Order: sequence, then C-alpha cells, then structure tokens
Amino acid sequence: MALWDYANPTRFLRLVDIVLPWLIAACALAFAIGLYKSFFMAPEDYQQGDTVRIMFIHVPAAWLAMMCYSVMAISALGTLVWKHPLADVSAKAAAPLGAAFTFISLITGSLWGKPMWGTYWVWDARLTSVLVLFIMYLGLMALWRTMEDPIKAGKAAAVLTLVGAFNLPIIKFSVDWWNTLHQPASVIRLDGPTIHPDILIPLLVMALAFTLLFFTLHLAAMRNEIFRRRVRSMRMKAAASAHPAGATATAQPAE
Amino acid sequence: MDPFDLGPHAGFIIASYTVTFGVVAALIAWVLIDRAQQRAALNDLERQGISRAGQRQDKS
Amino acid sequence: MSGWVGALFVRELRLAVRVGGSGVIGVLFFLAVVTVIPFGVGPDLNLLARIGPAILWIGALLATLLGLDRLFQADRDDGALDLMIMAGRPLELIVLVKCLAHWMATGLPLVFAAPVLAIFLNLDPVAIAAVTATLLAGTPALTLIGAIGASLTVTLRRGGLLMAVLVIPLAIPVLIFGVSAADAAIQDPVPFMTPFLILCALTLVSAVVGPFAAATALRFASD
Amino acid sequence: MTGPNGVGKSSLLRTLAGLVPPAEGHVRLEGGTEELTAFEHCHYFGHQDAVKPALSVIENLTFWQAFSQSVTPDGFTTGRMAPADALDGLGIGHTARLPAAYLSAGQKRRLSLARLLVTPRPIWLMDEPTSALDADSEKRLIALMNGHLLSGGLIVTATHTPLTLNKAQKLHLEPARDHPAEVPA
Repeated sequence: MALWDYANPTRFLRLVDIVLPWLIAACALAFAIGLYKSFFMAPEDYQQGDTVRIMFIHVPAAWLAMMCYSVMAISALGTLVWKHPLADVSAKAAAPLGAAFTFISLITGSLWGKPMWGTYWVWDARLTSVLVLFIMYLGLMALWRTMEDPIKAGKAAAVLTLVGAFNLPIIKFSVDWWNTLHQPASVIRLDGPTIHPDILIPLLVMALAFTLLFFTLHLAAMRNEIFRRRVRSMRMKAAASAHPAGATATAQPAE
Repeated sequence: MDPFDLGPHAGFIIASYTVTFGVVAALIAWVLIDRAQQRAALNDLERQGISRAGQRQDKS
Repeated sequence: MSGWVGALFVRELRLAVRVGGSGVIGVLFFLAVVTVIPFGVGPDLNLLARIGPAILWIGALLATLLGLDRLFQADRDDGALDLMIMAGRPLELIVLVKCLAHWMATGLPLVFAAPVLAIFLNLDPVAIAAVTATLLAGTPALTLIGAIGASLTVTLRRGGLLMAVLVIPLAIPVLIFGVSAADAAIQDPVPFMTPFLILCALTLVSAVVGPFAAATALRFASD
Repeated sequence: MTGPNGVGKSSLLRTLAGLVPPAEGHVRLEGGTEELTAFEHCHYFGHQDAVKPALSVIENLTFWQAFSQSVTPDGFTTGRMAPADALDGLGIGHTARLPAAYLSAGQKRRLSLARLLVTPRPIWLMDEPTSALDADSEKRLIALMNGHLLSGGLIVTATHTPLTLNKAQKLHLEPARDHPAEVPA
C-alpha cells in the first residue's frame, strides 16, 4: 500500500518539501483565475443579482467543510484500525482547517441570506447541521488541546471523530424532520435544474482553488505537527539527561 | 459589464470576501508562525546538544 | 511592592490559555448551550428574538459557573494554595486577582461571542448591543459570586455540581437585572439605564463581598 | 523532629506554618520583624511541590519569587538569589526553559526547593525534605540547609533519615498512651 511508504515521518517530510512549492503555485494560479472569472466573467444571476458572487466562495467552503471531515474520519480509521503513524497527525492538522472553512461557509451563508431571505440566520436543516458540524470541529480541537500526550489525545479524538461521522447524517435527518414540523423550508438553492456555464465554471475553478488551498495548508500543518512532536520528545530527553551530550534517541516522535 | 459595480448588495459581497480573506490569512499566519516556533525550539534544543536518531532536517 | 499582583495575574492567564487550561472551553460550552435551545423551543424566529437575551444570559451563567470549579481546586491539589496563604499577601486581594484573570480568560470571550450568537437568535442590532453591554457589566459579578462557591467546595473531589447548586441562587439578582436591562432596550418605552445601573452596582458589591467571603472560606479550608 | 508515622509531625509543621489553627495555645516568634505574623517568616516545604506543569520551570520559579514576600530581620543575612542561579545550584539549570510537565518527581522536588532560595525567609519548615531525592541531591540539600543555618536562619524539619546538620536539636514525638495518634492532614 502506497500510504505505508510514507509511514516514516522523515520520508514524509521530504515528500512535503518537494510537493509543497508546486501546490502553493497551483493554488495561487487557481485563485487568480477563479477570482478573475468570478468578478469579471460571471453575469449577475437573474434572481440573485450580484450576490451570486458570494456563492463562489460559499459553496466551495461548504464543500471543503464536509470534505475535511471525511479526511478526518479516514484519518481516524487510520489511527484506530490501520495504526498508521501519521494518521492522527493528519487528523489533528485538519481540524482547525475544517473549523475555519465551516466558519467561512456559515458567515458567507448568512451574508448571502440577509439580502436574499431578509435574515442572517434561519434554523433551516442544512444551516443547522453545518452549525453542529462547526461545534464538532471546535470540540475536537478542544479535546486535542486539553490532553497533553498527543498519542492518547489522538486516539480519543479518533473515537469521537468516527462517532461523529456516524452521527452527522442522523443529526441531518432529525433536524430535517424537526424543522418541517414547524416551518417549511423556503430556501432558494443554487442547485436548480440548470446552472448557467458562466456561473458554473468560476464556481468549479474556485472549488479547485479552495481544495488546493486545503491540501497546501494541511500538508504544512502536518509538517508543523511532526516538528511539534519532535520538540516534545527532545524536550523530555533534555529534561531527563542531566548532562546533555550526544546521546542518541531511539523513540520515533510521531508514532 | 463593470466589475466594480456590485449592485445594491455590494456591502454584503465585500464583507463576504473580506471575512474569507481574513480567515484564510489567519490560517496561513497560523501555519507560518507555528512553523517558526517549532523550528526555533528545535534549533534551541540542538544547540543544547540534544539530538534525534541521527537524522537532520534540512533548513529550507 | 505591587509586582506580585502582576505576577499572579500573568500566571493565572498563562495557566488558562496553555494546554489543559479552560480558557476557550467556556466559549464552546456557551455556543453549545445557545445552539441547543432552539432545538428545544422550536425554530420560530419571533419567539427566539423575544427570549434571546434570556437564552444568552442563562448560557453565560452556566458557562461561567461550570468553568469556576477549578479556580482554587487546582492550586489546592498541588499545594500552591497553602503557599499563597502564607506568602504574606492579603488573601482577599489574591482572590480578587484570580477572579479578574479568570474573567479575562473565560468571561470576556463570552462577551465577544455573544453578538455572534445573538444573530443566531434573530436579535436586532439594538438588542445585540444591549445584551453585549449587560454581559460585559454582569459577567464579572457571576465570576466573583462563583468564587465564593468555588472556595466553599475547594476540598471536595467532585465539587463542580455542588458549587453550581450553591451559587445559582446567589446569582439570581444578576440574572434578573441583566435580562431586564436587555429587554428594556428592545421595548422602547421602558428605560434601559435603571436596571443596567443596578446591574453595575451588583457587580461592584460582589467585587467586595466575593473576595472577602471566598478568602474566609479558604482560610477555613486550609487545614 | 522524629517519630513514628501518624504521630503528628506534619500537623505540627502545618500548625507552625499557620495552615492549621492550634487546638490550644498560640504560636509566637521571638525576634523577627514586628509587623508580620510568625507564619510570614516561614517557608513551608511540604509533600506537595506546587509546580504547575503547564508553565516552564523558570516561569514557575519567578512567579514564586515575585509572589512571596521576602523577610530579612536583623541577624539573618541571605539575599535574593536569581532564579537561574538557584536552578543551577540544584542541578536542574538545563531544564529552565522546558515545561515543568517534563520533569521527573525528583526534579520537581528540586524545583520546589529552589523556591526557598529565591525568596529569603529566616525560618524553613520542611516536611521530610529528602523524599524523592537521590543521594547526590540529598547531599546538596544538606549543604543548603547548613548554609541557611550559618547565615542565621532556623529550620524545623520532620525526618525519618538522619540529617547531618550543624547544631541540631532533636525532638522525638511518641504517640500518647490514652488516645490514638492524630492522623496528620
């Protein structure tokens, strides 16, 4: 399995050093094209007017908010089932990114909702489940921050991530059901029968740009996390050795 | 069409892009600052003579 | 010779924000409580706007109280409290500084989070400003009153729940005037300043009573 | 001060430290600074280390230096020691910038001991000061205690191992016959 080639953190770091500059360049290019297209090419929507431009960041951010949770859920499986040494590093690095993208999609969503619906927020099923997702991300981050030992914290967070992965669809359905009892959804959605290509293309380019941004930041954050664990294990060694002199470490920091 | 005429809801559009830009900038800053901190800590420890299992990170 | 106040304040802040600290978790709890209430009462935006200030205040009360049980207990568990009592510094002032640092780390973030959460509850801008102002004036009182409960339960292993039970009755006046000031700002003819000034007075009174009561309880608890 | 477990050595020390009110009588100090109570002349070095794992070693120590009032009455000639020097003197100088969570039990004990050096106070109340220390650190501790005595300080210590202190007086506690020994707090 190819993933196992990068089980060694040092080899993984070497890969990151090679890949990261290309990712950054591709990401910048995609954003340049995407932003140009979304401001200069896309026409106003006949229904939404210029606010359709909010969609060009809102929709990709919402996609990423969900994709990021998938990455974390797969990483959680990696921690608990396959015991891949980098899995909990990946999960921990993804959580703040997921929270940030969820936050972007919530904020841009309400900024779009105010002119379109007349209110910043409704307790609509889709919005509410994104809010619950946001709380899940923050809870996971808090769990990581509270536990000092990264290995233990990684396992605890993996369990919570997987429970959340099973639970989020249930939350979505129950909120759907709860909501229809009280108030029919009156959401104008972008995914109508036809999306004009002039809108679809910038949307797809922006989605690509956001995805590249996610992977760039994710790899960089994973590298930081590996370094953080190295620092931690080296500090423990530093504290243990009264006269630090060229002793050799045996423990890998990120296993 | 004029890209700088964002219609009656310009404020909301500008706010959306500003918030997004701010959050992304914060993420990038977080990654860079974190990296600098961990690097500094690693260098500090190496100067004290604490070494890891023979591997050295390149200083890119 | 007042450098020790700054030293204590900085230490408390550091402990709150570092790994294992409870600084951000209070805000998360606040967010979770405020989010869960619409599920209970239903997504009726008019209803939420009407009870919004009350929801925010109860959320802030619970978030403050649940974060307070470690205020003195952490220091007691590792022996630091004994040393603080013998340090030759007035214990009342120590309690006040600890409360202030705790409020900065957990209470102030609640105040900053309140406008965002108020949007979820469909409050209008005036109401948002009013609720935020009342929380800013009132949450220090919650921390200071909670410190009394924290000092009374400092010797108990699982004092958190008991502390909440002891403190909630004492916090009722703060809640009443906080919510009524916020409500007054929403319904025009009622004056905002009267309940708001009473709320400020409550905070000032608790800044005096809280540290004295807590210091007394801590002295009794030290043996 | 010696005696079997549970006889009240710790309770006596905590009473002297002002942490437990005396059942009867009162604690009085001859000499010393007038406006301070007897307890405020004392350093208490108990079983607990009062070390915060989230703070670095030097942050832990500088806090206690800034927080505790230093007391130097006539006839007591010790100055404030810089935190870094105190750590070096106790052999944990290399850990100064590490989080205290990474210290071993003995290192935490030494960090706690450094607290007595950075703030001068004439009386040290020490409850089994040698526990969790290795032979080398114990030697250093005894040297520190003798230094404190030499500069005019006073030490009250409960111990199970004989300590080679200059001009020590021994108080041996025995459980009272008619009622069982009090369990120390």
